[in-house]
Amino acid sequence: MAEQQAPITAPIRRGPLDGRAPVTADGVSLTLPAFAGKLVLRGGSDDGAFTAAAAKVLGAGLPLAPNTAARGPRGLALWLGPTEWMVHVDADTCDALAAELTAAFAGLHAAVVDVSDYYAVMRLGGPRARDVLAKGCPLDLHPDRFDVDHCAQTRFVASAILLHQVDVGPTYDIQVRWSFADFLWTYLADAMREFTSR
Amino acid sequence: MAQPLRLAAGGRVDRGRTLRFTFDGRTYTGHPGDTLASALLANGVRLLGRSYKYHRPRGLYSAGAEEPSALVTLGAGARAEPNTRATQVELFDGLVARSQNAWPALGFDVSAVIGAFSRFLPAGFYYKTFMWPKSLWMTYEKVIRDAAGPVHGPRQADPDRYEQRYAHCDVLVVGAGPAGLMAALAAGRTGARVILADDQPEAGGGLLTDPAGIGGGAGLDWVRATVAALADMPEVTVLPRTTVVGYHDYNYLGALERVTDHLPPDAGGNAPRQRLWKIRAKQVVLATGAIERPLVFADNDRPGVMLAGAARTYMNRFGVLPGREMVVFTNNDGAYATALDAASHGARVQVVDLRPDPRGPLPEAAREAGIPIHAGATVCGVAGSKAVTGVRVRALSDDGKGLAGPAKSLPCSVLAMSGGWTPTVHLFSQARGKLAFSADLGAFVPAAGDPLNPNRPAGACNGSLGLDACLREGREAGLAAAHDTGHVADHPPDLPLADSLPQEPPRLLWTLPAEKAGTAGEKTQFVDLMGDVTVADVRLAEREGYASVEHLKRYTATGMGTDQGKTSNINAMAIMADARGVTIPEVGHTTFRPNYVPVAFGAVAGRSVGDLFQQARPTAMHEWHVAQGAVFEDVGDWKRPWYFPRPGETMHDAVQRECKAVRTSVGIVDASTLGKIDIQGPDAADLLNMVYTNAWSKLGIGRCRYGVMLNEHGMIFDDGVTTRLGEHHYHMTTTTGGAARVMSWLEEWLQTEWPDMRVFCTSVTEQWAVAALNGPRSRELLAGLTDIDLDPETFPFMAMKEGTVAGIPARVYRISFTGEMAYEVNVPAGYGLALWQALMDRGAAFDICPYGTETMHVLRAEKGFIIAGQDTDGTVTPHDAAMDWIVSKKKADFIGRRSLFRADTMRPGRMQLVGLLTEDPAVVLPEGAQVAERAQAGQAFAAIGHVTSSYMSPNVGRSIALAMVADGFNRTGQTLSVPTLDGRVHRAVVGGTVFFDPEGERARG
Amino acid sequence: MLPIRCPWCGEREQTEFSYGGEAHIVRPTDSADLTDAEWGDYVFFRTNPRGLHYERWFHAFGCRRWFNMARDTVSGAIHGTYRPGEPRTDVPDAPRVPVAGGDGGEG
Amino acid sequence: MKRYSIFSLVRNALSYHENWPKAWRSPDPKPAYDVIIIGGGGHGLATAYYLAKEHGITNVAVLEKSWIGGGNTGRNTTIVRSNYLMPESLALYDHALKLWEDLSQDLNYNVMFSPRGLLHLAHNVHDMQEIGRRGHAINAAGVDSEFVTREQVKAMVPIINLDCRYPVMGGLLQKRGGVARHDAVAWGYARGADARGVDIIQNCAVTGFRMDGGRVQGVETTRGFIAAPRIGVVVAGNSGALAAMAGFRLPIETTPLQAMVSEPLKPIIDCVVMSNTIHAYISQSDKGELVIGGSSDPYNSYAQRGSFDQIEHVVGPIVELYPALSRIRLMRHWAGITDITVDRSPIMSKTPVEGLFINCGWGTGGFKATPGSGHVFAHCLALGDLTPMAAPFTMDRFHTGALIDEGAAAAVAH
Ligand SMILES: Cc1cc2nc3c(=O)[nH]c(=O)nc-3n(C[C@H](O)[C@H](O)[C@H](O)COP(=O)(O)OP(=O)(O)OC[C@H]3O[C@@H](n4cnc5c(N)ncnc54)[C@H](O)[C@@H]3O)c2cc1C
Ligand SMILES: NC(=O)c1ccc[n+]([C@@H]2O[C@H](COP(=O)([O-])OP(=O)(O)OC[C@H]3O[C@@H](n4cnc5c(N)ncnc54)[C@H](O)[C@@H]3O)[C@@H](O)[C@H]2O)c1
Ligand SMILES: Cc1cc2nc3c(=O)[nH]c(=O)nc-3n(C[C@H](O)[C@H](O)[C@H](O)COP(=O)(O)O)c2cc1C
Ligand SMILES: [Zn+2]
Repeated sequence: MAEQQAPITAPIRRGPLDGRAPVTADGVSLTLPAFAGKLVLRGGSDDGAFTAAAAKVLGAGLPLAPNTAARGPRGLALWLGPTEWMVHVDADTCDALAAELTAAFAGLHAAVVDVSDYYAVMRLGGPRARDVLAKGCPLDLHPDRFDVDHCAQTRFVASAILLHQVDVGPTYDIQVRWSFADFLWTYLADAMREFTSR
Repeated sequence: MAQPLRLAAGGRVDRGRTLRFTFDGRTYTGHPGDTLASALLANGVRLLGRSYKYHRPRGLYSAGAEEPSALVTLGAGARAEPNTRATQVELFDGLVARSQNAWPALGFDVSAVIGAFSRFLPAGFYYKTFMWPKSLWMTYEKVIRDAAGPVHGPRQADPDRYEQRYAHCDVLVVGAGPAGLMAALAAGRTGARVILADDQPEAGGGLLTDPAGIGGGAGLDWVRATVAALADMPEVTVLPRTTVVGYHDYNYLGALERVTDHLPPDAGGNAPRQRLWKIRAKQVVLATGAIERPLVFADNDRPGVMLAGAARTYMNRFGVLPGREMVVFTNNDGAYATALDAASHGARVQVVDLRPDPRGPLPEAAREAGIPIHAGATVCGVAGSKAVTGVRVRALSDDGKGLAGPAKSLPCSVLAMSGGWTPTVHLFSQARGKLAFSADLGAFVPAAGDPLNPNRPAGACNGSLGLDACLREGREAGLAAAHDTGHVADHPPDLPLADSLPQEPPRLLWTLPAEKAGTAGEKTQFVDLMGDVTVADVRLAEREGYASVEHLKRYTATGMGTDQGKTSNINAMAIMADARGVTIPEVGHTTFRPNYVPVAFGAVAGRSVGDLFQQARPTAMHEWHVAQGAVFEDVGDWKRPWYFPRPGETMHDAVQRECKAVRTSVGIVDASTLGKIDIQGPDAADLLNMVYTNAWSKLGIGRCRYGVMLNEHGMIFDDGVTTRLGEHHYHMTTTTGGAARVMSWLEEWLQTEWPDMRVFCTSVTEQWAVAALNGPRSRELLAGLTDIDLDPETFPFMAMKEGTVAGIPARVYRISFTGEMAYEVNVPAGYGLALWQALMDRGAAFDICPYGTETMHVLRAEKGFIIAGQDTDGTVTPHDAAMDWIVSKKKADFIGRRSLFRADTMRPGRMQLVGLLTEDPAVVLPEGAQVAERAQAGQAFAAIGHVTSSYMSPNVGRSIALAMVADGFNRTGQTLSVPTLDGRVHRAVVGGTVFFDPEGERARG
Repeated sequence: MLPIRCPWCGEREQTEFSYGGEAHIVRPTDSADLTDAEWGDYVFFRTNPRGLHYERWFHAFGCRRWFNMARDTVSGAIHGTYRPGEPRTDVPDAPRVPVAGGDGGEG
Repeated sequence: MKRYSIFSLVRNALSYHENWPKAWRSPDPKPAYDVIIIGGGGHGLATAYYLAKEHGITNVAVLEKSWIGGGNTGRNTTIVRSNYLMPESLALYDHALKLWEDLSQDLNYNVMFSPRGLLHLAHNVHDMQEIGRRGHAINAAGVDSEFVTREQVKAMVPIINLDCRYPVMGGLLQKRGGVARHDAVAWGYARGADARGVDIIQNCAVTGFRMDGGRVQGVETTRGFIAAPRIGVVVAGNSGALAAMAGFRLPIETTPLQAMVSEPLKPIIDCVVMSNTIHAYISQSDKGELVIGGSSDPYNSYAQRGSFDQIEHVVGPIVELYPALSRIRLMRHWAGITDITVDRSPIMSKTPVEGLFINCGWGTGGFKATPGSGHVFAHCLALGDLTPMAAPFTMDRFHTGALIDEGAAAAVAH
């Protein structure tokens, strides 16, 4: 039955925000960072075998402190919960890393789930980024409270977001579900309008 | 001069620029710095509106947020804004305002005749009448409704934008008068994060009215220096034009910033009209000041009667002399300052003081200035109706309850009165603070705060009226608040010296004797101008037993207007206390509730309206659906194609065509919205065994199984197919609407009830785009695009394989919601559109038909598959749904199991899911139609059930329906009646729920 | 809107959470032996106290963890939150007041 | 009782309203009554009124902890309708609606019942199915209800935005539905009951029950012990607390529900409009303010205050559905504490304590039931047993499983 036929052209992978032009305003801009592979790692913070296995593959320990992110040679790991991390990796190496992690977790109560397409990431940066975020995000983002490589799962108006501060700009990466991405982008762009001159 | 009452100098207005505005169509001028109220006053416009109930002429009463009288409609068309206090509107060029509640004209208002009937309209009169004849009530009511509202609202959509933002601070200071400024300065010096909000465009509070000195210089210089110091502190945010409107638990406060209201329409650029701040403060300092109290005497509502402090504000802040002939009527020293200032501007001033011998420094100064003082006397009448022309004054009896001596007439154009000051405790009280009655002030003052909402009242808000006390309390409160957030100042600000004159106590006479005795006199003594409530009304309420303060409020509507009784409540309570012969604290006060001042709905809604109201969730293939002209259905937040009409097709046509195509060739449906959960861990099967009714232990790897979830009541709440991907690895699907609920449900049980189960659940809903091929040719189609071996021997129904489809890594599930041979192709969402297009391209040869949810529903109904939420409704057990087969008899437990054995769940005769075939195959029963054993057209009947799903099925060649019917399983073969609202009664025969391919061969094929 | 301290993420606004009803209700494992009344009590009847209430919350927009909270249903005071399996929070006499400085998360 | 009428109003106007009698007395409690009703809300007062009027039992006291009508009766959005889905509820609420229709005349107190029509909007296919079922069920029972088209909705509510985020597809109209003046209902019943001899005792909180061998003997109150062999508890949000005093639990949780009013306007919305999908309920009072109700706060509370995010949750949808109201201002918002059952249906029941009856669980929707609830409950108290109309609503249903699940039809979206 395997009357196998190659597709005519290579399939195109798209994100929900593809083609969006950056939005800029005085002191703040909204852009699309490069597409990243995304893996959810599950395992216990207190399960030494798991954390060691993860650290070994990733080349750096998972961030165990709540609301923090840690960068390692293979990617960026963000704390999501006591048994859950999000790892952002180069899209091309994602499958391989997932396989390595799965292999390393053999025999452990741990899991690797590919969610690369589930979420989209947009980047909000500039001195006014905090003011824009404050229009929908209830977190206190004062630099004394939320700094570079802090992250938080929270909300922006109705959307559940994963917020990660990338630099002191401040620049934030905001991860959101595919189906909410367009809405969130539109909302953020609207929130920036105040800072545009006509 | 264009503005007859504008003073030549002084005040905070910029006389260098002239602004034009209209009121009731007439053009006037004013200056930057004016409010609409001050500008109208400067122009000598006194009559500003008509009262709510009696249409009495009304003018300006105050200079602030407490204004009960001068309500206008601002702007026009879509921007018309009714019920706007003229005192709170900053003047801009081109401002348009109209008076309210008057027709045809403010000066000649026909409804004013109502005033003549006022004696027939006491408080609560409508409860006593309009009952006969009963049939006329709706007519009466229409008249009442038309008469009641003061003004029409706009009918067009609001063109302006409103924003919101969250803010966090250590110390929020409300009010930028001397107390608030001092508090902000002190807190700011500690390095604490401070927000200072004030509802006025500039800081200063009472100092804008009272040119008292601070620190040896002018008070306003101190204000300027303080504001500048605050501006230099990076952690301090000063918000002018920002009213704190609500104080909610845990120091969560709402503040409305009027960002561009002071600018002409469209002059604000991209800034919003208003912004609602949602502030979480660790500590709050309430420096909201105090509100002056009116005195209650006959005709005290006439245009020209105003609060003494307001009169002074108009002079000192706005450079407007309220009138050249002024009578100041007071029970306290403070109002003498108004008299002195007016005299200094050349007005002829006299003072009427309730106290027999006022001797404080201010009265003495008035005496020195040659201002006549009528001590121990009261105003007992006001001359003039659309504007005050004079007042009648008589001596008071010693006890203050009667009049003595002859009446004197004092001509005047303005009567400035003061009954003392009421601390603005609204926010304190909203924050659950307890109030105590201060006999000295004659007002409720903050007594004990609530620990939930740490705050400190300071200054006049705290009952401390002297400027020195305001500064001192502000400083202490600011330092202490900052301290409680862990901040201490190295160099706290010094307490500046302030000019403060000692004052003698006021004479608190809550009602003043009238010349006419009893109700006749009391019915023009206004307590609440907004609601036209008089002393007579308050006494009537007492007489009739509406004597508790809350009944008083509701029976007379005192304090229920847009001003919420800021000037009137205390007087009403005091008069009730008098009527009842008890003290004011025994009467008590009503509950202070948000909003402190009314807030536009638009500001509360913020940007989440219109396109930003609620996300519309698209799937990865959405664009394609749109391009193909799909009609969409809202399912939860999702947009799902409902059907794909071809040109000229009705919905019916399209659905019939789609339905046929699926069963004859192949159809494709976007099933991406189904919930999907990745379940991993050694105990995963145990979890499934608990949350599903059937058994999961023996499911083979690569095999799929349908499951039903019950809540603990035993009722179906979701269903879906779960596939075993690996030894300890499952992929669960849920209904579209149930996705989030099921995910939380699993987590809830895992985390709270079975923490020892080793299972991880991860939502993967949108990771996967799903294109489901359904139809006899689906295998053929797919075969050309995949490397997966589709041989039914190795890839049978209810199995899953991984491979590529159209070159895309895919999981293909052989599951079917239509009863056809079907392959649900799951690919990472990024490839969803590519997959769909490839399937469509390839499918062209098979006449592939894209179909929507409606066709999906018809097809599944042909097979008798339920939709949880349509055929079941939260009262249906698996047994009721004819799904006994899915309930394991062997499992000792699963969620909801015990409930299946309760008396009522085992009762025979429950509603049960059956098929219904109408006698006339062309009749499609309306969904929801009720089923009867026998019914006659147009008559009520005992329903025994209802139609849950009903369609014209092109494949069965007739209409089909599913229904929940009492004792349905035992009625097979019975003919039941289904009356419809058009008056017809259809007959339908009860049968099984499967209408098509009862053996289920097609799906397995 | 309550400020709720997630035992993992720290203090967050209530809109990040969903409420899960009374805490510490153990699901009977011997349900088959229970009378209809006993079972009904478990499913439907709650203490609904005026005053101290032990209740469950779910950090829906955050770490997706369930936890318990002690709250006074009259005063509104939150006395503390704790993880499932931990003993009930001791309730001091005074309601909790936001503490000076550090109301951050654990990280 | 001196009757109210246009004539008495005119007559009293001539004497400057100085001779109006008290609408109800404020007697001191007697040591004992035949029946005590705890709770001076609409339901308690109506119960007392019908006990006296229909059953001749007049040695009755209504004990109210603060002021009558100050509970949910005085803080609700006053929507009156009977278009319920389940036959048991439909019967009960329509019984109430029929009493509403003559209530002003019966009480000789104008409760301003205004059957101006009540519209339920449908915004998606699921809503259409839901109103389809409800409309048919109601009609089957002989109660009025009609389906209206989108265009008819627009004609009834000109300021509505039919093409909002979830476009209006149609609606279900109950013409006999409407609103009434909440306070007047409490006061009218109080006056009517008082005139028939019932003692209405305010500022008298029940603090405990005195029991003997499983039988109730009377109540402890802040004004002393008061004896009665038969006692009805009608305290809405406080039902759990009273049940606890009597030693039993209820399948009820008490949660805040908020409502709000705008500044007054001339008529702009002439009927009551409800939308479940957009979460907005609105009507306009005779005084002109828009009365808007929302969804419950999600957690138990006895604090009579709710959180601001729930207010936002309601106002956003209002502006979405009625964009012209954006510039209209929100004047005041407040909360009541509602007694919510699992199946969203009330409880009228005997209790484990003999002689003690309870009427509660009306939750977010019992104002409309006030006359019916009082009427039926009075009958139960007079009889010492449940009447057929009350029988399905006992607490037993939470054991047998025979819930009357009004939330049902709106269950799950597919
Ligand atoms: C915001 C809101 C909106 C609503 N909207 C609607 C609507 O539109 N339509 C509708 O039909 N229903 C609505 N409801 C529900 C409706 O208000 C109630 O179901 C109904 O008013 C309950 O009346 P009641 O007499 O039982 O209770 P209540 O009016 O609450 O009366 C109970 C009384 O018992 C007293 N009491 C309590 N404890 C004691 C004690 N220990 N001793 C003595 N007395 C005590 C209380 O003080 C109170 O006065 C709404 C409710 C709220 C809160
Ligand atoms: N009889 C008298 O002599 C007398 C009486 C009262 C006040 N005063 C004088 O008035 C001043 C009182 O000082 P103070 O600082 O206590 O009060 P204040 O009146 O000077 O300042 C209060 C400020 O708070 C603002 N405000 C009120 N409620 C607000 C809210 N909800 N949101 C935002 N802003 C709000 C007001 O607009 C005002 O600007 C002193 O100068 C005092 O001497 C004198
Ligand atoms: C139908 C209805 C209409 C109301 N109209 C007004 C009003 O016009 N003005 C007002 O201030 N309050 C109005 N209220 C609210 C009351 O002032 C009060 O907030 C409510 O009865 C709750 O009582 P509480 O705030 O004293 O706790 C209204 C309440 C209801 C139930
Ligand atoms: Zn958390």
